[in-house]
Amino acid sequence: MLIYLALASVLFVIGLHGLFTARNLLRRLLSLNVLTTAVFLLLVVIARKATPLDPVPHAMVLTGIVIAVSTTAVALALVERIALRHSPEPEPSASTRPGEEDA
Amino acid sequence: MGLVGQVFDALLAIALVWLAWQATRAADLFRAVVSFIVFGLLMAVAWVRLEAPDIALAEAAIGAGATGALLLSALDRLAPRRGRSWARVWRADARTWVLWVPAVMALAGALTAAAWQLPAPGLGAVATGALEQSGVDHAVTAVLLNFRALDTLLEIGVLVLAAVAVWSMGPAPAASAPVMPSPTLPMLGRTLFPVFVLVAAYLLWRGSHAPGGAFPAGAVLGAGGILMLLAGAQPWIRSAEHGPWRAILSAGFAVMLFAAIVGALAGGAFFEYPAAIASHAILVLEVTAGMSIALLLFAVYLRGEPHPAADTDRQRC
Amino acid sequence: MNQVYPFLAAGLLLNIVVGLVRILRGPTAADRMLAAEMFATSAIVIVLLLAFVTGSFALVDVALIFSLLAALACVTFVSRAWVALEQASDDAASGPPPGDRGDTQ
Amino acid sequence: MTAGDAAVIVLVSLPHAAAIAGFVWPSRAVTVSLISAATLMAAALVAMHAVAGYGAWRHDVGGWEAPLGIGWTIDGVACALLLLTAAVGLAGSIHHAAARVRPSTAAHDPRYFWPLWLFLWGGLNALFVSADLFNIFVTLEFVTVASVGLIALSGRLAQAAAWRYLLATLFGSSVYLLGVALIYGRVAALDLPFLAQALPADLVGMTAASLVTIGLLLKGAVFPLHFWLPSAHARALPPVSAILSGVVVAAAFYLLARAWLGPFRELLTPAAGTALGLLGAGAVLWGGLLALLQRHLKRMIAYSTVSQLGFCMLLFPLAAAGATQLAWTGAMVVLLAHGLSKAACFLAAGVIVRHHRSGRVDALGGCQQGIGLAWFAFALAAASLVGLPPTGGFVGKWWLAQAAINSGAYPWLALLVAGTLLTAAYLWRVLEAAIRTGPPDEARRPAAIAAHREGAPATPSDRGMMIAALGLALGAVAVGAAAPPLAPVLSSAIGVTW
Repeated sequence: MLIYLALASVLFVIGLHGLFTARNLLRRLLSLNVLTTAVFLLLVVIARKATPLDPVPHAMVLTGIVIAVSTTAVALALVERIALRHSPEPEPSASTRPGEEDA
Repeated sequence: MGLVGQVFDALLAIALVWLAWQATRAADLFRAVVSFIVFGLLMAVAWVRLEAPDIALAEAAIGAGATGALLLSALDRLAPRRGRSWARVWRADARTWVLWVPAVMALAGALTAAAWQLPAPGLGAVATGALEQSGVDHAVTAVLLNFRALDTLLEIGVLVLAAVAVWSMGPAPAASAPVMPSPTLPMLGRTLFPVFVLVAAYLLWRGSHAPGGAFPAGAVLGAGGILMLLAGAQPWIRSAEHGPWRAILSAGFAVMLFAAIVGALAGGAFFEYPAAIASHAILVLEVTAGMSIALLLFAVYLRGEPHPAADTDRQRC
Repeated sequence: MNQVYPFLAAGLLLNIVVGLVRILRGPTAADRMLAAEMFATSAIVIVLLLAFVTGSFALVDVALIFSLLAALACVTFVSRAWVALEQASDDAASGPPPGDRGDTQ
Repeated sequence: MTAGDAAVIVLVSLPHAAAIAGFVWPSRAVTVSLISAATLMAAALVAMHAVAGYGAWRHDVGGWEAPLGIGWTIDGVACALLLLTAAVGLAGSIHHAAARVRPSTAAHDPRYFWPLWLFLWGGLNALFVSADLFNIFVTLEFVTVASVGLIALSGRLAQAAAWRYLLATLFGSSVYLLGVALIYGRVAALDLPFLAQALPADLVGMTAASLVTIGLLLKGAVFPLHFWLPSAHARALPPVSAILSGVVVAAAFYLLARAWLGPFRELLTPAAGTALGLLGAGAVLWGGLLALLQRHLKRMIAYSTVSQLGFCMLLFPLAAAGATQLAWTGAMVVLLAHGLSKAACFLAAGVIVRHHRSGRVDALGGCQQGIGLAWFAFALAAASLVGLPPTGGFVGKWWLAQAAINSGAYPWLALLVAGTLLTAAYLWRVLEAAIRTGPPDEARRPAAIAAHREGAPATPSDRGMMIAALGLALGAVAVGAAAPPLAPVLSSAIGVTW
């Protein structure tokens, strides 16, 4: 178990480091995901240490994974919009909203 | 597994640390994303080692699968840039090695030590004791859909909310034909999609008495939808305001909310299913939640509001 | 026979660790993606071996999902990311594009 | 099921149901939203009445008791914040419905406002009643995604602000969850009142407490972790700014207060209290100073949020010094009065900026014809923010000051006075600009805009928006009258040790 605890803290630190030093938006998002995974790992180790095996942290991590994918999706959508704004030639599909022609 | 097990864990930890480092520091973005996908894959193996097969299923399906597809697809829109070369990253960081590494080691060590001291009493016994009244045999499913059903309701809510938020940011990028015109892709999609559906149904059925259940099932089904989309199928979710898709997308959340309120009206608390019908109620919730998760993952993957169907009017509020 | 399985699993994991070099080195995006696919295959076998060692057959489901989702990652790569990345590396080969400041964004 | 229980279930589930309805039938969204907003207000009043009449109670969700299941605690503070959310939500709904943003003129996609708005409301309601640390994490994420969606709605400039907000707050969530994991590993419980009995004040408890606190400080934008707030709050639509500044940030402080006076009560030593109080002092002074330096009205109001929440942080040093109950009621009244008046400020600013076609403070002079009500609402809200006598802001700060005097903590009293003066200074700058008859730099402004501005009559749309702002400002004043008799209700909080 100790090795997984150490892994969790190393992953936490890596995520922290990436979050604060990376400049690229996507890489910061990946760092944040690594950070969250480290916390999940700690929860699962706690569940494993308990006797009998504790299902509650497992359920918490399952909930957390779904939440993480939702927030990642929202963040990715934001990153894409921000990147499009900075790119020299925006894609034509993004500049016309549906229904804008009847405005 | 004894010593071999220790070696296995150590190798796994080394690989995970290396991949995490790559995912956050790699010179080019594609390498970072691939590292992250492999990171998710090996995390699933770690969950298996930690006797958490439910999480392994979810991580394999959602963490590595759906997130990986999302990230890879985002790459083609984020104009790929050449990063700093690896040597330069190494050299630029050399200064910080002296300063940061000791601090970081201390922090990691302290965290590990603190976590190692945890007595971890756990709620295993309490949960097992309550399992009989929960209506399912598998403890994790019981926690998710009965003991802590409110969390699950709000979690599906977050997914619905994510779909609404992503759609609100603008239209989906034009459904471009696959950049590599290949006859294999549509065929692959047609062949694999039924398998995805079959596996999803199987996982859903397993959920009541073994690891599995709505979440991995929904994720697998959603991944199947994404596969069809990638293989060149037109997205079948249309943004018609009065069409069925928006209602179907929010159905899982609505049904759970409805179940919670019915429980309250039946004289109990919010989400209190009468013990007699608990197992049926949970089955219904699982099926709708699974379907809903599948469609929502697909909706989020569209990365914007899908284009309105050609035959509906564009009336707006 | 069962005694061999842990060794096999550890050996396959070692295989993955060594294979990580391909992700680092590339040289092309396709090499990296193929390495990832190879890891997925190895992970499937590892999980199956663990299933036999621990006798918990729920793990077979995990392997099943691995196999399906590996296909998804591969298809995403082929249909979405590959050409964009190849074009970018062609640009880089024919001279740095204007305004390319490396990692900054 | 009692009326109180029914009211709470309505409060938690109706916004979600209405949000789904608004998503599925966008053309009916306005009607559905306004009806549910009014219903939610009524339900919040019923819940408050139930607490005042029969006392606080616990609702075990799913019928499962504490360590295994999730509990709701419905007590005085929770109901006060539910009421605050309902007031800001109702006024914001009226404001947005009255603004009648047409698709053609909007920078954003108007069909998505209502679902996101109602989801945010529902998430906040679920947050305020929840007594479970992990459930609070889920509701926090819910609120985050809804807030980010709402901020990003207001156009391209806001998207960068939304991104910074999202990253900061997701990081806060992860740190919070790490703290929760440590607590769970220590005592295998997540329920706040349960933990108040069970959590020992050892090293693990201390680490967990600091992690939970850092996470919540990030979400509450407490100095020095406030960097994300001003641009996010200044760039959003007026009702969105109102609810973010008035309620969402307050939610983080509410959780901090419940955690530190509940499970972490033993850890609230004078040193820990002083550390938290110093963060508050930094927020009051730094936020106030920056508010004084802002050129744009909405940015100034946003910095004022950073500053005003600093006052609430004084709860911790004063509670550590022994004046717990007085400091608690004082901080909660400041929180409520701030929520109402800050929301009123943002809603009024929405009208003012629309009328003058400029958000710059020095361009606000000149003809105010037709928007007098908006200025009246702004002035009333400003009076409450400063803490002039009959208002809620006054009562809250008075109780905080009394707590400081009772416990002999005079430096905090000095901070209260200094912060009040700073608040008066930056708010007076705005009001003074409005009173000025002629804009000082007429020549510098494009002639077309200047010509358009003069004598623009108030439209019915303006009137609806101004009434919404005025209602909130009057609420902030009314808190001053209602707070003294309701003080015992406010200090009914399950799981809080005095």
